[in-house]
Order: sequence, then structure tokens, then C-alpha cells
Amino acid sequence: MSEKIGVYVCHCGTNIAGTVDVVNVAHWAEEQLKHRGVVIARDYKFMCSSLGQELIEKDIQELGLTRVIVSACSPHLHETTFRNACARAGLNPYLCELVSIREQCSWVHTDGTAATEKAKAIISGGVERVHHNEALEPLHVPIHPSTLVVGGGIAGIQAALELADAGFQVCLVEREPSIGGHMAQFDKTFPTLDCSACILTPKMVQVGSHPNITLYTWSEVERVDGYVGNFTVTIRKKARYVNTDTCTGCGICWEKCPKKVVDNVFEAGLGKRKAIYTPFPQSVPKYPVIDVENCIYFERGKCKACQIFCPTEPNSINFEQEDELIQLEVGNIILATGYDLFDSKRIPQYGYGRLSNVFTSLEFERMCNASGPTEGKIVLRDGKTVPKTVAIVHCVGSRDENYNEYCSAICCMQSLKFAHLVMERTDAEVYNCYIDLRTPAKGYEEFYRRVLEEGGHFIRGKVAEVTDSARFPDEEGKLIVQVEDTLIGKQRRIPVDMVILSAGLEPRHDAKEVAHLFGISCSADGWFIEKHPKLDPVATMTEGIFIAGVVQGPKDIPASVAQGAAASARVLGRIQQGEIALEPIRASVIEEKCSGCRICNDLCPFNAILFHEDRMVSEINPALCQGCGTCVAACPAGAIVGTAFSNEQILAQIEGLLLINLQSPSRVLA
Amino acid sequence: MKKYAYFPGCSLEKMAQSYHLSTIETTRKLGVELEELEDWNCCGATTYFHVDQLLAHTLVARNLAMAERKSLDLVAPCSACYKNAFFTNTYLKNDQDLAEHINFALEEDNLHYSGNIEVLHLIEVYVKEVGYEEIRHNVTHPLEGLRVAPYYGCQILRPRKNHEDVEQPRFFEELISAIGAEPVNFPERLRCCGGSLILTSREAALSMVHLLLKSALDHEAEVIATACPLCQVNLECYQQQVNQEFGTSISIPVLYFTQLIGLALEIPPKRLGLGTELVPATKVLSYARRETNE
Amino acid sequence: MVKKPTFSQEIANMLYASHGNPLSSCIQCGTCAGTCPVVHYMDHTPRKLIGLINSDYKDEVLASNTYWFCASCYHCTVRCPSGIDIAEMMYALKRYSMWKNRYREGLIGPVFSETFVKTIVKSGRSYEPVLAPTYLFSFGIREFVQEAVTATNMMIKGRLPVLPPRIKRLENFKQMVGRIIPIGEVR
Amino acid sequence: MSEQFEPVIIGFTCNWCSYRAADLAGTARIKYPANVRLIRLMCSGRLDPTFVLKALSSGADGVLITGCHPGECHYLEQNYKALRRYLLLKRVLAQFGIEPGRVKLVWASAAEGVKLAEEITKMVEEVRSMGPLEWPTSMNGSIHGFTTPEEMVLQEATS
Repeated sequence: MSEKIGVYVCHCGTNIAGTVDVVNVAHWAEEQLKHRGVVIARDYKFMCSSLGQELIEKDIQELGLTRVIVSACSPHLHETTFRNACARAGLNPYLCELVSIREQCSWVHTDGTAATEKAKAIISGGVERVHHNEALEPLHVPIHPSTLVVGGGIAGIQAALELADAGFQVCLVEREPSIGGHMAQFDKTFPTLDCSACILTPKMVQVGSHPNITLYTWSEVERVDGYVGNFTVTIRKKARYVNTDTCTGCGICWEKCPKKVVDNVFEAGLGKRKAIYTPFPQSVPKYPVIDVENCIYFERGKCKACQIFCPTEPNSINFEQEDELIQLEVGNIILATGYDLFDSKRIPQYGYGRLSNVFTSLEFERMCNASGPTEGKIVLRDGKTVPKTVAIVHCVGSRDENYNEYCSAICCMQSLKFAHLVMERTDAEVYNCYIDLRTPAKGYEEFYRRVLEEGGHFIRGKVAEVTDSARFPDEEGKLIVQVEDTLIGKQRRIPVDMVILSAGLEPRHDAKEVAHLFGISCSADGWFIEKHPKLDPVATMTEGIFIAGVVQGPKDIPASVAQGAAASARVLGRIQQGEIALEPIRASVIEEKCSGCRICNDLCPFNAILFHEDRMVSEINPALCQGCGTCVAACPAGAIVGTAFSNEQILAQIEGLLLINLQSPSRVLA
Repeated sequence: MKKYAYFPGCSLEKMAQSYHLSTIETTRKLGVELEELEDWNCCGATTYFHVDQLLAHTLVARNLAMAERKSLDLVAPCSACYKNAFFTNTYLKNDQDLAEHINFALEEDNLHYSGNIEVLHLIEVYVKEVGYEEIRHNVTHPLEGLRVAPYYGCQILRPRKNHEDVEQPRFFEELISAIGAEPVNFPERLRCCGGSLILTSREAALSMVHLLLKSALDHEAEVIATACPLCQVNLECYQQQVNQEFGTSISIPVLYFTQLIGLALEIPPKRLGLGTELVPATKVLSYARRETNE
Repeated sequence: MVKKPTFSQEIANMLYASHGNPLSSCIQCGTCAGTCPVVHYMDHTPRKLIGLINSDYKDEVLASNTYWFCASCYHCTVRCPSGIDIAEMMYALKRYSMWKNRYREGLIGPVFSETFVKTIVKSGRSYEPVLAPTYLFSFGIREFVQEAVTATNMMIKGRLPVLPPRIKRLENFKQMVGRIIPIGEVR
Repeated sequence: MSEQFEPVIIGFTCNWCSYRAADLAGTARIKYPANVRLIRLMCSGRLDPTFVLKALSSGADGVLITGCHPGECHYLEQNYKALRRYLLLKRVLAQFGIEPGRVKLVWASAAEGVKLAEEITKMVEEVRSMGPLEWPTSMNGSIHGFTTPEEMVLQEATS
């Protein structure tokens, strides 16, 4: 028996010792597992204390231990602590195993005897396993200093600026013709009511002019290859039909363009734009795009008004322009692709699209916006009548298992903002119909009180339906909001002129594809899953891919900005290190054994397994491999080995746990 | 054309005989075969669930089992029957436990249900199986200009949860247009008529009936079309009481959609059971071809 | 050891064969009450009734007329954001109150239901005239006359059956029913 | 201690969900019988059917396999592969005449400590009622030749 194993049993005060007879366990290990290489077994009040750690280090040096088993709390808590202790004493950290007799024994069992027996089995399992542990070195890969940011909303903008200001190259990709995202469409921002454009446009301009930022608008990421530190990204730059080198954004082309189009994207269908356009005056970049679906030239082959009137030399309009594919090298990627607004048509009883004076929150935002279709006047669909009563419906498509179960987080404050704006700009009565009012952040509750004082009406109840079918004289020609006022327990019918649906936030319609493209996962709702919901909200399970903003889950502007900054902080950390150490929990192929059956190839979701046609063998890229071990289990030839979780380790642990190593030592030695 | 097991339900035997007659006539003319379920039993209506849920499911299951034996999908013209059959069917398909329990009872009648058939409402046969085009094609005398209020009621649609269809259905309107008549915008078309309350909570039921009739008239309907005997009786036979209760003078015929289709197919009114209504359908008949009126 | 089930648990147990979410998932949003076409006649709105059940106010709930006014139009069930089958819950309450004989005095519903069921169990089909007495006598004279008039009108038009209908395999049918509930007295 | 039979159950857990669920059960002091002994894998997808056979042949009376809920796998979709293998494995075990109840697959997210504890308790009771596992001794030799049955390989390939 070549190995010298030390076993260390922790009391954890009374947390373990209270149920498990730790002294007995330690003695047992020393006696019964001697033949399995245990040379010393100690129990100690707090193994994780500096004294406890020194105990281990001392033994390693004086007794020349080659393996260490610490039986204490969960490895998720103190594995690194004890591995570092071993490293300090000159033992490779991966030769130390932490087995849990607290979370999975003393805390969950009441019968002391049974718990003590189980603790023994657990230790025995650890001992058998650690025999097969290998000395491992973490994997070091270099980090390319430039970063890709996907999505030019406020979160993406923030992330890009943080990185660029720190002096590193950033490439910002935006699907639409201009950056700015949803925030550019808003009028005021809660709770301080500062004008959205006033605080956003300066940042947009910075992005547009920043020496370290390359901006790709009207573009989409098509392909992602490589791995953390060394991604190769392929971007499709959609044809703009405008030469951006010569275009000055003077605006004559869209002035002269004869084709008016209803703008369903930026103006939420309320306003019109031309066939050649920039989404809004402060667009960044300033260059327009031609909307091929609606351009007369692309329809009928004649017109070219834009080209004829373009003043630049040479002419900036180029109808022959084609999509461009651009390849980039980046070290890290930040996804800030944002959200789609819930489609209120999916709740027919609210009448959107059927009853003309039912508006969505986005429509109303545009209506309030001074540069919007009504120059900020709050009016009915007819464009002139000012409403005398307005109802705001909360939780549209949120908190409802028929649509989305989650709370969209922003609607309460958004609705309060709407209520305030209506009362500020008209003398209409405003009714807020809510399930619960959630105003948890700084200054939010104060804003709620303000709206209360301004005389807003609040009805606690989820609106059942909005109808135009009058039952009483005072309902004639009105929209009737039918809702139970749950605080007085009565069904009410409130006749109003205008209804605003505070629609919830939904994952992008193509979130699943995007997630797949970047090799990360979506929650059941469709939001991207963070590495840890509390302690690592902007990282993902895939090294080098970070997320920021609503794409990770519904949140408001302050939170999105914070996440944008947080994500770039994480990236900066990486860049500064220059290289990254990856946990050596990886799979690798033993070429000699590989039969080239390729079964493993399609099993890997990270495309870490590549096949060498020439040698007819598969190979695993250690930097891409995340160590799940599925391929190891699948390989019919047993040609794939998973370090730190090898078949030998697990089979041995099974034997140990079942204590058959005691009955017939020979059996396991063989 | 397809063949179905036809489950008329108690009310069609007498109270809604006209529904029965017009169904037989029109389906024959449109080439759909309905084979009446031999020795069918009451589905328990809504009332039954008041007393014992299992028993209610068992009653329905007996009919399902008999249809399955003939390997035919089950068609119910009454919305209440349909709802019971549809959901019992769904539950029996998805709930092993329930199925076992109920099959145990069915043994007594040497029956067993294994969940291999579908349940349709009669109107679905016209909408899905026959189809608007086919109907349009068969109509020899479109009821041009007749303003019909399509009354869906509750249990054709609910409690199914495909919201777009359940909260904003169109098929009844389409069907009415298919026979050349004019569906009126009838906002209360999905609102309950209080059918199951009429005897037990009269005041409530009458006010519900009143609301529906009023809304139909406000939108200048000349006739209300229903697809359920309970709704029909409620809306028609209680107009008199509504008038006494609310001091109104409401009078609007309430016919089964099958009767209207029948007229458009130029089937003689008598064979469609017309003439048994308490509110005369003279206005409607004036749209039908003279000679068919005999 | 066995704990005596709470009222809300009892009701939950009675929803055996219906497949909605547990009443405990109610968020008291009032969609049901906002939707209900009969709510004005109920002493508690459906939402409040669920609240009362969840807090085990057994007597208040059983004394309430709410569940007897439910017209089973299922609109609440369809719209409930918590996926509770409210209409089925109303049925459960009806059953519960009838079994325990706890429903409020002077309600027609329970008596009617029972007679209805008995007719079916007896004949396999329902038969309106038998039902008449259950509600007619509870009517005031005016309603009585109205009802009588309506009935006669329908009789004249041949829309009310004179003889009660029966199914053929009645004995089997009764046996079948017998396997679900004891029906000695109605045989 | 009581006379009743105390089964031994080996539990395979996923490092990201069910192992954390077990930790959570601990920190929440939720109680369950001591009959289960857990092994940590990085993912349920790592579970080689051999492990289960090994456990059963080495004296375990039951095996509990746990992983992330479908769609929540930290390696995107590997738990689906675990599911497929599990279904196949059940067929193989059936051929050995081993009660299906002895090997069980349970999804448990990191938040479902209570659920995991309940599942464990349930399984211990079930296996206890089945009594000790009579592993066909004839197979002990052949167990290692049994690495991955032909059909499993095929299944992986065809999926």
C-alpha cells in the first residue's frame, strides 16, 4: 500500500459532533481503514480554523501524507480552503478530498448511531476515491483584450463605455439602425422624471465617437467559434444601401423620399417614417438605412429620389450594396440583447386592437414624448380629444400562468409614472387597477405617495375585461373597465375614455436561438441563466460569456445600468490577468483506444469535441470542455477519461460507501 | 363524409325537439352521417356535479364507452352535454386513477372506456367537418339581410384555455355569413344566460336573460341563434317573465343555428321543427323562400 | 399520527377529479369576481370565498349563498391567473354542504339537485315535470303562476314530455351507479 | 435499533442542482433517513449505467439518480441524455428480474431541498418494503464486461 492517507474529522462545534460520534469515527477510520492506507485519523473542533489547517499541513510534512480526506462540511463551502492548506504544505491540492458529514449527515439525521455509521461509510468512500485522484494543474489560457458587446440598449451602452474608457477595444453590435434601445423611446424616467433622451443621448454620442469602440449597427452576430479568451465572431453587416464613408446624415434623402411607412418599431405604430430613414433624430450613427420592403425603387425599379437629391460627392446612396460578413477576435462577450414587449392582443378581453382607445404602455410612452407622433399631447386615437378619465391596467401578461408567471418588475412604477403624466398634462381622473403595488427601490415608494397626493385613484384588483358594451346610461360611448375592488369586495364597472395596458416584458422572440449561438442556457421563462442568482448574476455557466440587463430577467434602467457596469468589471478583471486558470475538471480522449465511432461528437453542447478525419479519432478541446462528463459515460470504448471524476474514482467510491473494502481488502486492491 | 355517434341528450327528446329535427335534416343534406347512440343515458347536466363528481363522470363515461365500442367520435348538440363529455374524456385520458375507478363501475353494464375517441360539439361538425365553403356551396337560398345575433353562451368554449379562441371566437359569425345572413356585433355573446339558475335563483337568471335580450335588440338583431337547448329555452320561454319583471316589451325569436342553416338549404320549416316556438319566428320565415313555407 | 384535515384541505380533497391548482395558490387578485356575471347576487365574491376557505372560516363559507348562485359559466376558471378551477370549487362546496346538510335555509338549489339526481338514477334520463314541485312551491304565488304559464305554453307546443323517459338497460345502469354511491333509498 | 430491514441506497447527485439541494436540506435541517449515501457527479449526464450496476452488485439495495429539471441543465441539455440512459437501464434491469422501483430518477433543482428529502424518504420506504436485493450472483463476474450494453451505444448514436 503505497499511499499514505490522512483522515480529518471535524466537530464543527456541535454541528457535527452533536449527532455524529466524531471521536469514534476517527478511531474507526484509523483501525478499519489502515489496510487501505490510512496512517492517521484525527478529530478536531474546527478543521477550517487556522489551527485545524495547520494540523493538516503539519502531518503532510512530518508524516509525508500523499492523500488527504477532510470529513466536514459541504465541498461547496470549504473545498478550496483545505486544498489550499495542502498546497501550502507542498501537496497537490487535487489530492485532497472534502467529504460532507454535516449537510448530508449530522444535520439531516436524528438517530446518532445511524448517522455515525453513515459518517464512517462516507469517509470510507472518500478514502477509496482519493486513491485514484491525480495531481492536477489548472489549465491556463490567454485572454484576448478586446470584447464583444451584443445589444446597444442602455445596458450594452454602459458596458461598452466602461470597457472603452478603461482603454480596451470594444465592438458593439446592434440589430437596429441605431443604438439606444427601448430607453430611447421613453419620455420620462421614474422616479425622478428626468427626460429619457436628455440622459441617454450624451451616452449614445460618446459610444459613437469613442476611439476604442467599433460600432456595428444594422448588424447581427452570425457565428461564434473558439472559447473563453479566444472567441472568433462572425458578424453580418446588413446592407444599408448607404455609403457611410461619404454620408453626412444631412437628412435630405429622407426629406425627399416619397414613401411614407407606418413605424411599428420605434413609434409603436403611432407615427410614420420614410422608406429611407433613421429611427429618430438623435440616432447614432447618423446614417439612414433603406427599408427594402417598402422602398419604391426596390418594389418597382424606379424612383431613386434619395439618390437624385443626395448632395454628397460621390453620391452616398448605393442600391447595389450587399451584406458584409466581418470576422473579429475577442476574449470575452457581453450579451445585453434586452426584451420584447408582451403582445397585448394575446389578452382579447382587454380589447387592444379591437377597441381603438385601448393603448399599450409603449404607445403611451411615444404619445408623451415631445418628439413623438402627438408632440407629447395626451389624446385619444382620433388625435384631438383629450381624455377626461383614464384607466391604467397593471400586470398585463405578467403574474398570470396563462401568459407569464413572473412579475415584470417595471410595470408598477411605469404605471405610476403614467398616472402622474396624465394628471400633469390633462385634468383627467386616473384609475390604477393593480394586484399589488411593488415599489421597492430608492425613491419609488415616495413617488407612489406623490401620485396618491396628486389624487390618483387606486383600485386593488386585476382587471377582468374592458368592453364598449354599455349597460347603463353613463356608460354610453365609453370604455368600461370591469374589475373587482378587492378591498371593498365589490365588482365595479368604471367608464373611462382611455385605457393604458401596462404590458409586461418578455424574452426576445429569438432568445433560444441566441442562447444556443453563444452556448448558454435559458430558464423555463426564456431569460438567460446567470451563473449564480445572487453571487454571480452577470456571469454564465459558459466561461467568457457574460449577460447584462433585462436579458437576464425583468429589471428597470438603474438595475440594467448597474449590470452593464458589473459585466464589464468582470471582463476587465479577466483582461488584467492576461490569462485565466480553468478548473482542470476536463475530459480527454485516449487516442489509442478511440475507435472513431463519433458517438461522443454530437453529445457535447459546447462543441468541444472535434473529429480528425485523417487519423479517424476524436479530440477534446480542453478549453471548451466544461467537464460535464457526458461523453465519458457515453464512450463505448471507454476511450474518454474525465479528470477528477474518472470511472475508477467513482467505482471505488461506490465500493467504499458500501464498505466492501472492509470485508475483502483483496477485492478492491485487485 | 365522416360518420359520428350522435348523443342527443335529454332535452332534445322533447323540450328541444326542433333542434333534434333540424340537426338530422341539415346533416343529411350536408352529407354527414349521425348514428344515434343506442340506449344513451343523461350526462348529468351541471346539476349532477353538485352531488357527486365521480358519479357524474361515470354517467358520461357510459356514453363514451358505447361510442368507443362503435369506434365513432361522439357529437353532442347540447353545450352542457358537450362540456361534460369533452372534459370527462380529457380527464379519463390523462388520469389513470380516475379511469380505473370508473371502468370498475362500467363493468356492471359490460362496458369499458379506453380513451380512444374524441368529443365534438355539433357546431364543430358544421365548422370543421363540413366547412364554410361546403356550406356556402350547398346554400340554395341565402338568408340575405337577416340580422342574426350569434349567441355562443358558455360551455361550447369554456373552460378550455386557448384564450384567443375562447375570449374572441369567430366561428359562429363565419357560419352565419356562410348561409348569407348578417351576423350582428353582439358584445354579450359570450356572457352566461343563467340557464342553470332559472329555476333555483330566478331573479338572477331573469336579469341575465334580460341583459342578453336587450343587448341583442340594441344591436338590431332580428333573431338570436343558439347552439344549446338550455340557452334557447332560457332566452325564448322566459321573455314573458322578463317583460313582467322589468316592465319591458321584449319579443325576439330565438332559433337553433341548425334551423337557420336548414332554411338556407330550403328545407321546409315544419321539418326543421319551426312552429313550436313561443316567440313566433314570422320575421325570420319572411326571409325564407315563400314556397318552402308551404 | 393522523391530523384532522383543515376545511381547506377537505375542500381540496373534494376536487379529486378536477385538475386545477390548489386553492392555496390564490393571489386574491379578484379576476374571478370581476368576471362573474352573477356576483351581484352573491353575499361573498368568489375571491373572498376562496380567502375564507384558505383561512378555514368554515361556518361563514357554508352559510354563504355564493356557491349556489354560481351558474357554472366557467369564465372565472378560464381567466384565473393562478390556474384555480373556481367553478369546480363551487361544485365541491355544493356537494360538501349537501352531504353535511349545512346549506342555508330556503335555498332551492340543493333540493332541486337531489331530486334531479334521483330521477336520473331511477330512469337514466331527466324528466322536467318531476322536478317542478321541488322549486314551484318555494315560489311566491306570482312566480308560481308565471312558471305555470310558461310550462303550459310549452306543454301546448308539445315541448314538455307527458311520460317520463327510461333507458333500456336500467338494471345494469342502477348497478353501475351503485358501485359509485349507495342508492338504496331511491331504488 | 429496531429489527426492521435497513436498506442501503446509493444516490448520484448533480454538482449544480441536486447536490446543492442536499446541502440546502442540510442547512434547513430537514430530516430524512440515514439509509442514503450520496455521490457527487458534475452532471447527471456523467452517470455511466455501469455505476448503477456496480452499486447494485456491490450490495446497495437501491439507486437514486438525481439531476436538474429538464431545460435547466447547467450543461444545457445533458440531463436529457441521462433520462434516455435511465429509461434504457430500466429495461436492462427488468431483464435481470430486478424490481423497477429499486432504481429511480428524480429531478431536483438547487432550491428543492425539501423535495429531495421527501423523495429520499419515499424511496427508502419503498425499497425497505421490497426487502434486500438478491443480486443475481451469476452476474458478478460479468459485471465489468457489461460496461455499456450494445443497445445503449445504439441509442446514444441514434439520438
